[in-house]
Amino acid sequence: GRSGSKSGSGGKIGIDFPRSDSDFWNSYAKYVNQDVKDQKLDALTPTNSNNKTDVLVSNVATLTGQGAKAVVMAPQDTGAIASTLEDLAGKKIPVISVDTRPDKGQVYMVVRADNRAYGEKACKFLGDKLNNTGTVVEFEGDLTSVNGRDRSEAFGDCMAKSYPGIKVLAEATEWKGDVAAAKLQDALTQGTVNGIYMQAGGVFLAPTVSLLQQKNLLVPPTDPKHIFIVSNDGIPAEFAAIKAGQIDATVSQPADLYAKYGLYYAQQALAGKTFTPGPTDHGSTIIQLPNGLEDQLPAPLVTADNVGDPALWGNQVGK
Amino acid sequence: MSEVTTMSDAAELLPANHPESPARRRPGTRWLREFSLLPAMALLILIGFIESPDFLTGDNFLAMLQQSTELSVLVLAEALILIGGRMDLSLESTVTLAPVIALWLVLPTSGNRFNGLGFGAAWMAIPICLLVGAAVGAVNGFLILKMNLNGFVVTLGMLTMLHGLVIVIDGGQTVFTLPPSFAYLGHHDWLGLPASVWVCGLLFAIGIAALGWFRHGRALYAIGGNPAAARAAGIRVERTIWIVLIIGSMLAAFAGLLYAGRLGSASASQGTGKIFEVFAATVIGGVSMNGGRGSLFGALTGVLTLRLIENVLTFGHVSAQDIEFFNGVVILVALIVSRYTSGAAQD
Amino acid sequence: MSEVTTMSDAAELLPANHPESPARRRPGTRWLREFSLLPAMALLILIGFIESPDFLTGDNFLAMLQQSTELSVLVLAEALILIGGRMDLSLESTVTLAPVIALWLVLPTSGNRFNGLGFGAAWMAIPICLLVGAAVGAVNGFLILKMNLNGFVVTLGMLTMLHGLVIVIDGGQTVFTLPPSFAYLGHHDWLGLPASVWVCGLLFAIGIAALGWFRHGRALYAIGGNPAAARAAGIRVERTIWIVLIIGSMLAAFAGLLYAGRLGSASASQGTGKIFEVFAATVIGGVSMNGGRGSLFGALTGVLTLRLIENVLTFGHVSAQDIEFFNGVVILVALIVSRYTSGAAQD
Amino acid sequence: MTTHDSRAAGDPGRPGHASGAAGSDPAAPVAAAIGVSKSFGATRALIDVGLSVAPGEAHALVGRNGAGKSTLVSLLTGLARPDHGRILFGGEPAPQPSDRAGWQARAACVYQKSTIIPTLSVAENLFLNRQSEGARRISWKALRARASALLAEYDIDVDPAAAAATLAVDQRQVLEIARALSFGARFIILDEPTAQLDGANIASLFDRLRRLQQSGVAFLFISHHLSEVYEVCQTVTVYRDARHILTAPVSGLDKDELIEAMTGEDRSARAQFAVDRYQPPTAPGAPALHVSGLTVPGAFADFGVTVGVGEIVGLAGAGGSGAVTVGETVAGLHRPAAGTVEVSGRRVPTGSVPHALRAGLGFVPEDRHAQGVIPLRPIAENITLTATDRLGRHGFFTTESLRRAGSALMERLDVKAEGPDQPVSALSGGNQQKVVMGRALASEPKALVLIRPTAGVDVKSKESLLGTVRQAAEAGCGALLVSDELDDLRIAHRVLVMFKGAVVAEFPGGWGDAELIAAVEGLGEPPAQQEKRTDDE
Ligand SMILES: Nc1ncnc2c1ncn2[C@@H]1O[C@H](COP(=O)(O)OP(=O)(O)OP(=O)(O)O)[C@@H](O)[C@H]1O
Ligand SMILES: Nc1ncnc2c1ncn2[C@@H]1O[C@H](COP(=O)(O)OP(=O)(O)OP(=O)(O)O)[C@@H](O)[C@H]1O
Ligand SMILES: [Mg+2]
Ligand SMILES: [Mg+2]
Repeated sequence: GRSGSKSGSGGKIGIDFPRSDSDFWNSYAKYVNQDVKDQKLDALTPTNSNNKTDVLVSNVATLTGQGAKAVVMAPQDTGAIASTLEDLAGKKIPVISVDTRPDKGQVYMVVRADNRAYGEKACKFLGDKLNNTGTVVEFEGDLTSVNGRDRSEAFGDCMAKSYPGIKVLAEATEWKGDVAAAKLQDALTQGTVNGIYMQAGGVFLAPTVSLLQQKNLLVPPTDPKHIFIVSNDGIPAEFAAIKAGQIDATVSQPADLYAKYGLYYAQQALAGKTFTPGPTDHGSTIIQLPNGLEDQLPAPLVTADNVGDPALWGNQVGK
Repeated sequence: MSEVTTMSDAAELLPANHPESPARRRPGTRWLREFSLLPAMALLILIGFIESPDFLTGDNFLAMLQQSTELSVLVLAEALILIGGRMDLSLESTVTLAPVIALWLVLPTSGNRFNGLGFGAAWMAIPICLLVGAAVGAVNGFLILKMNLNGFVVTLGMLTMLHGLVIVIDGGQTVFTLPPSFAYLGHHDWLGLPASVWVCGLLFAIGIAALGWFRHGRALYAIGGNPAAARAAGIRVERTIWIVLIIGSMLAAFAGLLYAGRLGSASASQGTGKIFEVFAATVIGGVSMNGGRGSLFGALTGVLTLRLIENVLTFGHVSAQDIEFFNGVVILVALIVSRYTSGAAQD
Repeated sequence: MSEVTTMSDAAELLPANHPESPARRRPGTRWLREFSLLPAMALLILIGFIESPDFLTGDNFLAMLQQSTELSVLVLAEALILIGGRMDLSLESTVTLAPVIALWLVLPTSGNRFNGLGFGAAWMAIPICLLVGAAVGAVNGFLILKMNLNGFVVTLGMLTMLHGLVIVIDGGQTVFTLPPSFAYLGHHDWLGLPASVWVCGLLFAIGIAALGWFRHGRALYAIGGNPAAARAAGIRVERTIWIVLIIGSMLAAFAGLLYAGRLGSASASQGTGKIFEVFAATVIGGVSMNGGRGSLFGALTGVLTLRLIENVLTFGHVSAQDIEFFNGVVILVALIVSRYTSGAAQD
Repeated sequence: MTTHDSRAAGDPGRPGHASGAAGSDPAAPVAAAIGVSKSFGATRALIDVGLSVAPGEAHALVGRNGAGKSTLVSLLTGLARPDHGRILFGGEPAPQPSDRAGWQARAACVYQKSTIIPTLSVAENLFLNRQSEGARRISWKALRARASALLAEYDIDVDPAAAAATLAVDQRQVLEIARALSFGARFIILDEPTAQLDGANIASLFDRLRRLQQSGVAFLFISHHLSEVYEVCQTVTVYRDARHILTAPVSGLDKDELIEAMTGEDRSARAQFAVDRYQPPTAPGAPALHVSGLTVPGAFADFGVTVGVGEIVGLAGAGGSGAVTVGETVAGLHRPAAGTVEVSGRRVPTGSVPHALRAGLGFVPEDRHAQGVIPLRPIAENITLTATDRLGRHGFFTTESLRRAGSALMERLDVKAEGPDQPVSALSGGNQQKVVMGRALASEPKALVLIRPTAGVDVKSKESLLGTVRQAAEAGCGALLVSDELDDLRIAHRVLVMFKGAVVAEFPGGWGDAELIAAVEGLGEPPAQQEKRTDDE
């Protein structure tokens, strides 16, 4: 519920953004700043850790140094942050971890859509569309990023288990568009590709589409040459592509909800409220973790059918 | 009188034994230095051929060429700068900055998610892009040559600053809406070859010709080899370096343009990490980090080798987990092979 | 006749001008080169002080120091190598490889998310870690000195290969079960200062002493300045370089250990991108990329400057979007300031 | 320093028309420096000096190391700008610093410091920045042809396609000269062109200079070999300690006056090296240096010599004779295919400088720039480089002890510098050479290997350098002195002569120049009319 429209009782909120060079995280940052302004929250100016753990660590130090009593972060390296979390726990400063689930160290609440779910959703969609035959290229993110790894593992397991007929070419891309394009081109020269799962639309969408365009492989689903593409993120560009029939689906990673509930739980923490596992008032479930709780937000699969849905964050931005 | 004979005799007698060995061998080794990667490349191609029937196909090689265009243009730039005895790390950021600024200026003020200033017509995008490149090069030149700052750190600082500037401008988002002029090179073929490949080849041809057969090109080698001597020989060292830095950055801007065209988008993350590849390719290709040695052709083979390695590994279906490791291994092996085919110690 | 007088006059005049002033002034300029960053640092501190009351606090500076330890150790390593006239890019990967391998060997074969080989006792983790570092350095040395490969590309290849190796070993996941010995340095204070800070300070003290007053240390400057001359003067150039490469990699391994300790985990992503910072700090600190010049103290000020810049920017509430840009700008400014306080052109 | 000495007597070699032209010549001087001053930081390299070279005149500029000669050269060629004063060419003010072409048209120059670019081919070095007309395409074939023509003209037998890096020191020097002279400039500067040359090369160089001079070309000639000055120049200008001392016609000035002007000292103060025979030490003991059967394929074969305690043995050899390689091999720079080296009875593992050093062998390498100094490091550090273990216990030493030891050695070799902390790169050529010598003596060696120890060193310093060698010898140190400079060899008790990798002759002390020179150049008997003429530099 919108309990804390006035700032929670105990002190400032410290916020750290994980990076500023991706569409998803920029949208997230926009939402956060928006909400902070709208709700007149008592938050410090957000810091940016540029995807570097030790920058995050020092940022947290700075934020607490400036009197932050609760911290909202999105540690991209879920292990490396462990000792920092312990320190914060020692200082009785609750931590809300957005998008990633720290492997170790106390967290007040993890706010994320289950990345394994992304992988599975994509797998099921492709599996059914291709009815268990053909070749699928998977643009893995970076194996050193836990989200990338979760998605890869989930996708891989699901394919192996449910769709043994499909051959998966998992390509490491270090989240780089040109690498992905190169790998895809290689894959195409090695035979027909029937499906593509890209783990980050922001990075892979344009290169993929423009390559397929060039190879005249952007054809309607009715055409046998059609390549089924599932993306991930739910940025406006992906929706546009879906509407244009260039790709078939994307998993909408709810940037807006991340921001909203990240801040929400921060306020609750400051207000001293505690939560228990179970369904929430906003259509998600809280589950128990060894080192805290996790509110698993819904991550809808967007296809041509529901791409118009105004509830989707991707349809909000740029408006 | 007889002294004269004395001298001439002496003259005949002495130097006789000096030149022999080195003199004859040299051109040979020079040749080798330039082509020292070819055996390694042959080896890779052989491996690829064994791996998969799809490897040794026109398509595949076309694909490789196309995917190498941007990197080769960057390598061309860095090679020129290294031969001149300098280095420029900021190329990596110029790659993304130039197109983004161009788009920012040119794109209409509304309608897209990323709104520009609607300044100037769409066709101006490319000229602006190149101008931005030139500007960056000029600034580097000023800081290094006029203010006598350390070139490495200057360009390193620029690397950070310019990359940051991109994010300031586009808020880190990816720009998907490109003017047709950008898309063109990435999407059209001339005589069956992608336009970008032609252009890139042309640029190298020009570069090789300039450095091989023209005074001002040769001057670069002299400057890289010994600036003081070059100055004494009447070469305008500073000016030449400055020009080369500008050309280099313009090439980087052009590479950025090719990227944007091929990937159908421009974003801050596009160039990141490239500069390492650039140096790897250039130096593997036999261009000396100490200036004055190496050839553009060699640098080109450097690019193609790296690309071949990746390609061979992909065709070898090396698991995503192991690919980086093998990439490193193969680079080292290629290095060793070229070392022993060129016979000369590397510098 | 008149000439004679001329001469004698001259004879009177001349000795006067030579010895005096210079002898005094020389150390002065040397002094400046070594401390040329201090004004820039003072400036930054002033800015920070104006920005926020929380800046000029013991806590904040302690935090800065602690967060600088790993980088400083790496910079110490690179500075030694650069002074010797070489460079090593692979340090970045050694930072992650060494601890991960150590953990891999030592951790029990079951029970954790990341299972090791259960080889050897937990206390062996640190020695193994350092040994791995030494091994990497030895390999680099072999490839560069014995096989005469280009140091830049060799270490670049190693950079890729070793980072790949880490992923091969731990599948890219983060290892966060550390033996207590690892955690110790990161978590204990001695006399109110974090242990890691003490150790790091000690290492620098040793390094500065060695390069200042120990002949083998001095030899490093000679080697970096002119290897041929050093050899002709009876210095064992190759051996010294090799040793320095090994020491450098061991320091990198130690830095990795500090990271693991401080972050309570080890992962492949831990070091990535570090090497640029390392070079930036070292060269800003006045160590020449051409070898033979610079001081470890200067390098240390380089690290602290970079850290100060970041810190000042965070306290300045620079928006997440603009921070990188300003980071670059400030680096350049610091560079310019130090250039003009040292008065000497940088190399 | 060889043949031409003996030739000079028979051949005045001075065209009448230009002689004594200095000053009194109505025609505007081809080049003139008026009231020029130049400082480097605290060092005042030139103080209000003047110089004027008349058309067709060969003008000598002499002075001790560090007098400012090369600095003046850099001003006359536009590489540096004077702090005060003016440079004129043919009465016209000098071109703008940026106008390199303008400078080149007015003055061609052989710089003291090598301006050969090792990474480029010989041909390209010769025609650097003029490989082709304007922006026209370079024809490498034509360029190589032009190069071989030029090379042939100078009897340099090297492949124009070879990389300059493969040339020997002396070949590079000839290359520089050939390039400078090939510009067809009316004014040519030669800054110590002969320092790296052997007799034959020097002789042919002078021949060429005279011919050019007949055709009206003017020269500024810098050398530390005063006899050369008398041989080719009409007018001489002397600088001392950055000041102009005198300008006078060579004819009216004898060598003693000249040296007085350079040193500012009374001639009688100068030590004379008496020819003396070697007296072996009364107490029997191992020789200082014993070499036998030393062989480096392609360089020399089966070289042997025994240098007694306190003995100085000269080893003379022309370019390519292998002499220098012998020296380098003994010092441990090359690993010989066969042969042994013993220092005062102790067998030294060959091919290792450190071992040789520890065994007590001091070494002065041939090429000062390549192997001698570490340019950017302080003098003190350079000069004590071989003896850092003596500066303190357990390899530790304070900066103070370093500077003290450094200053002491600088004192001993009379190095002219601001102080022990000055980087060697700031020293004049000759002073750098002294630093190298100091480095060899720092370790208080039992035996010395000296290769061209006085190259580019001024008269007085040369004496002091050779003096130090003598002292070292008297203190019981044996020396193998590789050189083809008669002045150096004169301090030797005996001289071995190498030719094409083998010892062809041995001369006891008191040899005559002519016979030695003849042997050095591989000729049996010296030509009849060459009468002896001791060179009293
Ligand atoms: N780049 C420099 N920086 C500092 N001092 C310099 C520099 N070049 C020359 N000097 C100083 O200027 C003085 C004159 O040097 P210069 O080279 O002109 O002497 P020189 O007459 O050519 O001596 P030599 O006969 O040994 O060549 C010397 O004291 C030298 O130390
Ligand atoms: N280390 C070596 N191994 C094989 N050949 C060598 C070596 N050093 C020199 N040479 C060759 O031996 C011959 C003698 O060269 P060296 O340099 O000894 O003559 P030099 O006495 O030094 O003449 P210069 O006066 O030109 O220095 C030359 O042909 C040279 O190329
Ligand atoms: Mg000089
Ligand atoms: Mg020689």
